[in-house]
Amino acid sequence: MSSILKTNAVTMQFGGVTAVNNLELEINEHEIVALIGPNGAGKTTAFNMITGVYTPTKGTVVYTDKNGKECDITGMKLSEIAKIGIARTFQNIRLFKDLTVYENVIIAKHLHIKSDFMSAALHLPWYNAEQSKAEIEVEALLRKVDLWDMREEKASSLPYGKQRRLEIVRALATEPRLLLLDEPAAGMNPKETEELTSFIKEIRDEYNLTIFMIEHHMGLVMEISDRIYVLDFGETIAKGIPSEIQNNQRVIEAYLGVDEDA
Amino acid sequence: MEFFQGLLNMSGASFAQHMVNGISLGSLYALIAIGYTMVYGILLMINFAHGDIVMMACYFAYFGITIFHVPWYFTFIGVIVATALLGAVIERMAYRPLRDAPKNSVLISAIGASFLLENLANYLFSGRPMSFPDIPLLSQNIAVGSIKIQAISLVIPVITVISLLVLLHIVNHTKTGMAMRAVSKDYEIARVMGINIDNIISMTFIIGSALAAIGAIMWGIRYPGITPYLGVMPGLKCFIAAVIGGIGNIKGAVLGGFILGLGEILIVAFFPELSGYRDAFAFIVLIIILFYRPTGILGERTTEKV
Amino acid sequence: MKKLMSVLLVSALAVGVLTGCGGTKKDAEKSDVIKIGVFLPLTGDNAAGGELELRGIKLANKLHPEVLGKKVELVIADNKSDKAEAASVAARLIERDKVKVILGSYGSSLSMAAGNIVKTSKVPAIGTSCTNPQVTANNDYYFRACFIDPFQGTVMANYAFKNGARKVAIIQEVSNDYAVGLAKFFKDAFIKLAGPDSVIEVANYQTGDKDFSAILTNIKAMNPDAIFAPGNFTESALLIKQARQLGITAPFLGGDTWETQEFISVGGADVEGVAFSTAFDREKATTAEAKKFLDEYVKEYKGEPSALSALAYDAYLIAIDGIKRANSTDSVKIRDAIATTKDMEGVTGKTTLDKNGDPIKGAVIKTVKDGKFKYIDFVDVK
Amino acid sequence: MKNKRDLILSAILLIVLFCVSWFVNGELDSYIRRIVNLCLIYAIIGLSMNVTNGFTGQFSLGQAGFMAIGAYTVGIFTVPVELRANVFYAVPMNPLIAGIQMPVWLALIVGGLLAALVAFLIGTPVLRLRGDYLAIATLGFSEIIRICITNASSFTNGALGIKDIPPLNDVRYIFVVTAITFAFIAALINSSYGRAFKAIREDEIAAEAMGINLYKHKCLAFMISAFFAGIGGGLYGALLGTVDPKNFLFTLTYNFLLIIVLGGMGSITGSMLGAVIVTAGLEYLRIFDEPLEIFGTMIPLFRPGLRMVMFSALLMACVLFWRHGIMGTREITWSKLIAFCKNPLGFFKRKGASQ
Repeated sequence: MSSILKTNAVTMQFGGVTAVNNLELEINEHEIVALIGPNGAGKTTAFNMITGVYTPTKGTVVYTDKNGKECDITGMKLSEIAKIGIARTFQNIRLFKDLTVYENVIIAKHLHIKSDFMSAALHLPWYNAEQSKAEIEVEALLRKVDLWDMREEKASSLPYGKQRRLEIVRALATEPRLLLLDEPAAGMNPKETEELTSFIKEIRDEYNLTIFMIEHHMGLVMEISDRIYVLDFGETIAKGIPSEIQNNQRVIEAYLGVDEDA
Repeated sequence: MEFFQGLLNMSGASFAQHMVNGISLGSLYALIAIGYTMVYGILLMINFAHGDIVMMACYFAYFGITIFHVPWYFTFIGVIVATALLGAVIERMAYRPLRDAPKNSVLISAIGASFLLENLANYLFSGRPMSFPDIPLLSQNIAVGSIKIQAISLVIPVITVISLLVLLHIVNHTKTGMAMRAVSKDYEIARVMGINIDNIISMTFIIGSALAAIGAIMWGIRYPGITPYLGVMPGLKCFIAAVIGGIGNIKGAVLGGFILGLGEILIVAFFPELSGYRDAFAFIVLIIILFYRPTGILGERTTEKV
Repeated sequence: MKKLMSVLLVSALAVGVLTGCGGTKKDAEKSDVIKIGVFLPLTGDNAAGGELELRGIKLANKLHPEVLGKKVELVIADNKSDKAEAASVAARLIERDKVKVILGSYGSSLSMAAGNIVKTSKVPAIGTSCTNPQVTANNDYYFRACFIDPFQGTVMANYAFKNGARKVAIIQEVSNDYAVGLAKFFKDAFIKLAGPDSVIEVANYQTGDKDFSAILTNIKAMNPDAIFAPGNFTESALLIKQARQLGITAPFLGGDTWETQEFISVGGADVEGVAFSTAFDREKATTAEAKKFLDEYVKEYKGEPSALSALAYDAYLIAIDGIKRANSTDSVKIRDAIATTKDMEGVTGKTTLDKNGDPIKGAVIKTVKDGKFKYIDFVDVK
Repeated sequence: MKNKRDLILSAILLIVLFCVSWFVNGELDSYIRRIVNLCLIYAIIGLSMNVTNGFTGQFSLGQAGFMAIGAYTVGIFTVPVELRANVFYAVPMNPLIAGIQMPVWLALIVGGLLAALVAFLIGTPVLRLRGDYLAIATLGFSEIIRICITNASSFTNGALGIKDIPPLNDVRYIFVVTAITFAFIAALINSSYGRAFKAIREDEIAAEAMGINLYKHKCLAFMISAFFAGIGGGLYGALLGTVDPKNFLFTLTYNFLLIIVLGGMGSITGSMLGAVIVTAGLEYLRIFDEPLEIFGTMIPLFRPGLRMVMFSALLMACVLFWRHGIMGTREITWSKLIAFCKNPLGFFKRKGASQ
């Protein structure tokens, strides 16, 4: 299995505070990797460094594109990251609230539209071709994840679980190879979580994705992830397959410790 | 080189005079900018109407002294009170209903308020300029060697510093001030903590407008022509001053005011050819500052949470 | 619900426009009245001038209410000191109110905005105090009652030279067409008199500026014999005030806009002794019409009439005179009659229009003394 | 299928409207013509402003400046060469441009392009700003543009302004330009780029995560907006027949702000409605400026100035009580119209419910 994403000793400091210290990740193609840890461990910061929201204070992020070429994407713009095939969702859902489900998803196809705004505005043939292609794909996608019936609904009017799902679908629509999910199960009831679990597996195989996710819901994590990284106070305190993590002393301490405080 | 003629043949005397002019103008800008920055600091919105509140205050003073013959010191107190009330009313009418509305709506409402005040003044007092009552004590001239200065120009910086200190005291050492700072940080939390947001914000507007009134009086004595559009340019420039210094930061407003005032004077002093472009100067500085330090000279940088 | 409201609002307004705003005056074609349109800035920057002129026109209408046995009805419209407005208002006066002649406006640019409209719809217009030569230039339908800037500029240049000024500075309100035009003509004329480098500085300020200390300090260092500062009376008054504060003693010269009470009330003691050219003064009130005007004006409005009122009064007289001689209510005929106006006795002397439609008349030079405008001199056209 | 129907209907409407404009041009008096022309021109500028403020959610107040650029381009290049000496009597026209004369349509396009170019240059520093900072900065730029025009006498004739612009008040001409603008912007908004703009309005970070390059798209929207503002300004100048810097004070922008707020930020058809209501409305309100007599007694309230008070009060009321304007972000579509015709009351009930 060949690696798709590598981080070499990336560190993020805000003023004096070190949010993430010497993080060494390696994610291989077609894996589902989870990043866990107590609150404030720096998980989301790690995500933000990978997706170019923050530029790491030091260290590099290396991505292997579909032609197997390694490229340094440290501090690359978020939009560029999306273009090379890394999509992400957000901890606090960031949908285009006032737009319809359909619009939300088809917007994601914009980065595959090659024609310039003039030909788009004048609806010239080559643009129309691209456009209808996009429409077909979106329809297929929405039918697949059974959101098609509510395509005309405003995103904000969807039930919570569906909103989470829509955000993932929107990310999928950018046709990524690596998908980063930031707490996809947050705030879901057991049933929704069930669905989510299978949904993630499903899309991984369907679209042949690599998935890297932050998640608190241990049930979910243990069930689907191939490997797990554990962060605490910005340090990587453990990594390995679920069974190893489950009975890793430091991890337990980290969590129990937090539990006591809480 | 002809262009630098201004630089070359400037005598010490005129340079000193220019500096004096600059400082007196700067302190005037600073005085009005404080009001701006304070409202922004709490509400995080531009009170576009601030300049027009200044204008209204000038009219109040005019009616007090010229029409009703109230002695000026009483009038000024009255003006400050009246203007403070006006500010509160504007807040109540134009801003409170939009407390939870998107920022742009508030901005539009602010523009609307300023536009309304101007047209109202135009309608009520007609476009004909009125002369701000002359107060000999303050408008007399004082000569220091070859340097001429108006008494008021000496008073203004003092007033500015006083208001600065008073304001700093209010904000940092009083209960209201603490509440204000709480509100400016996050008013949901403040609300939860049992602070009455509406009162605090009204308070902010009252203080801000009172400052505007003081500024207006100083402005009127220095430049005694009152028209409905009097407030527009000072309004814009003082806002710019506030932004330059770091909006929301009271000391910054003063700093910005002086930078702007001195800058405007000196640009004309050194490059007389550019006198026609003088008003553009403020905006150019604004844009440069926003480009290199979006939060102004003394404003602290902020990063967005994702 | 809102949508319903909106639809209602839309239709209401639309209907309003087609009926209300247009048809407010149904009696557009009553045969026993002749309508004269008046478009003046009654709000905005130029409101002061506009009001003074309106007084003159109303007075004239009071004293000369009839022509050809018909009643003269004034249709007064405000152009907000704004060009787009001026154009709409002019069109409205012509099309809606069917006026035969238009009087106005104070401010050359406002008049110019209406220029095309009066030209194309063939209704003569008589400018009251728009002194810019461009107003009547290649427009057969625009005339005026006031002298023009080239003449005014020359007059002031001569005056300055006569009083011993050899190097002058010019401070112009660079965003004001009137000021820029006048400054140019003054400069040309003065250079002709006193040599190429007699104008030592041309400084600029924008309309609405309040602080002039910087340019004034520069000029003080050059210490000119006189300062020519054409511009709005408010700005000019503040300018002079600050000049005196900075200890500039050189006399200030200006143009006809200064002759408003506001100029004195804002400028106070500091504007004493300035000199400016204008069209009219009691001292030169030679004609019988002028006497009548003065008495009536004082009765009606208390206080001294300004040249603006006098010019507006004359504009009305020119119109009436034209209609009388045309002996018709046909705008084109009236226009032809006005074009041949000769020795029309008005308040500001006898008016004769040249081929451009500009009057050939002299200028009065006034100063401010003890808070009043005071006659100094009269300069006739040579 | 549905699409085809809409196209045909739109085509028909267009033809009908064109005939109307033909009628207005031929039959109605020049006052009505002027109002109609102003409506059309304001519609163009309202639309242009809606592209940035309404669809991309970037609150810009620079419209007056871009209009000025367009208006001056038309002014400078369409004045007949032989008249120029007479127009530029204070400072002779700069030899670089003294000889160049263009037909109006060309001047309009050049003006639009110039405005777009300026927008591009301004965009670099300004578009990084958000909310009120952006507003004040763009406002600043429009003032800077005006001040430069005032001072660059040899090109713009400074404060004296440009006179003798061949007047353009043919309603058909202006209607066609408006129609093109409307069609172009409508098509753009309904294209992938339009959706990208909306995405930026809704959530910049999410939009970026969707691979949308913020700066590129904001700048694009800003330039398109400027381009049409330039065109609109050009027509405005040609309609007046004379331009000077005072025409383009930043307060001019407020008119268009009212138009888009009233019509609905982010609604094309809304802008059209807004333009008509505001322009026609302003004319209508004129009766408030005229003295009013009821039973022979003067109502002192009615005197010059009241109209503008009403105007600004309207803007306020609109923001306070009617934040989404007439259309909000919705559009009048053929299907809605048809639904409406089928069952007017039910239509509004449904709408009422959905709000």
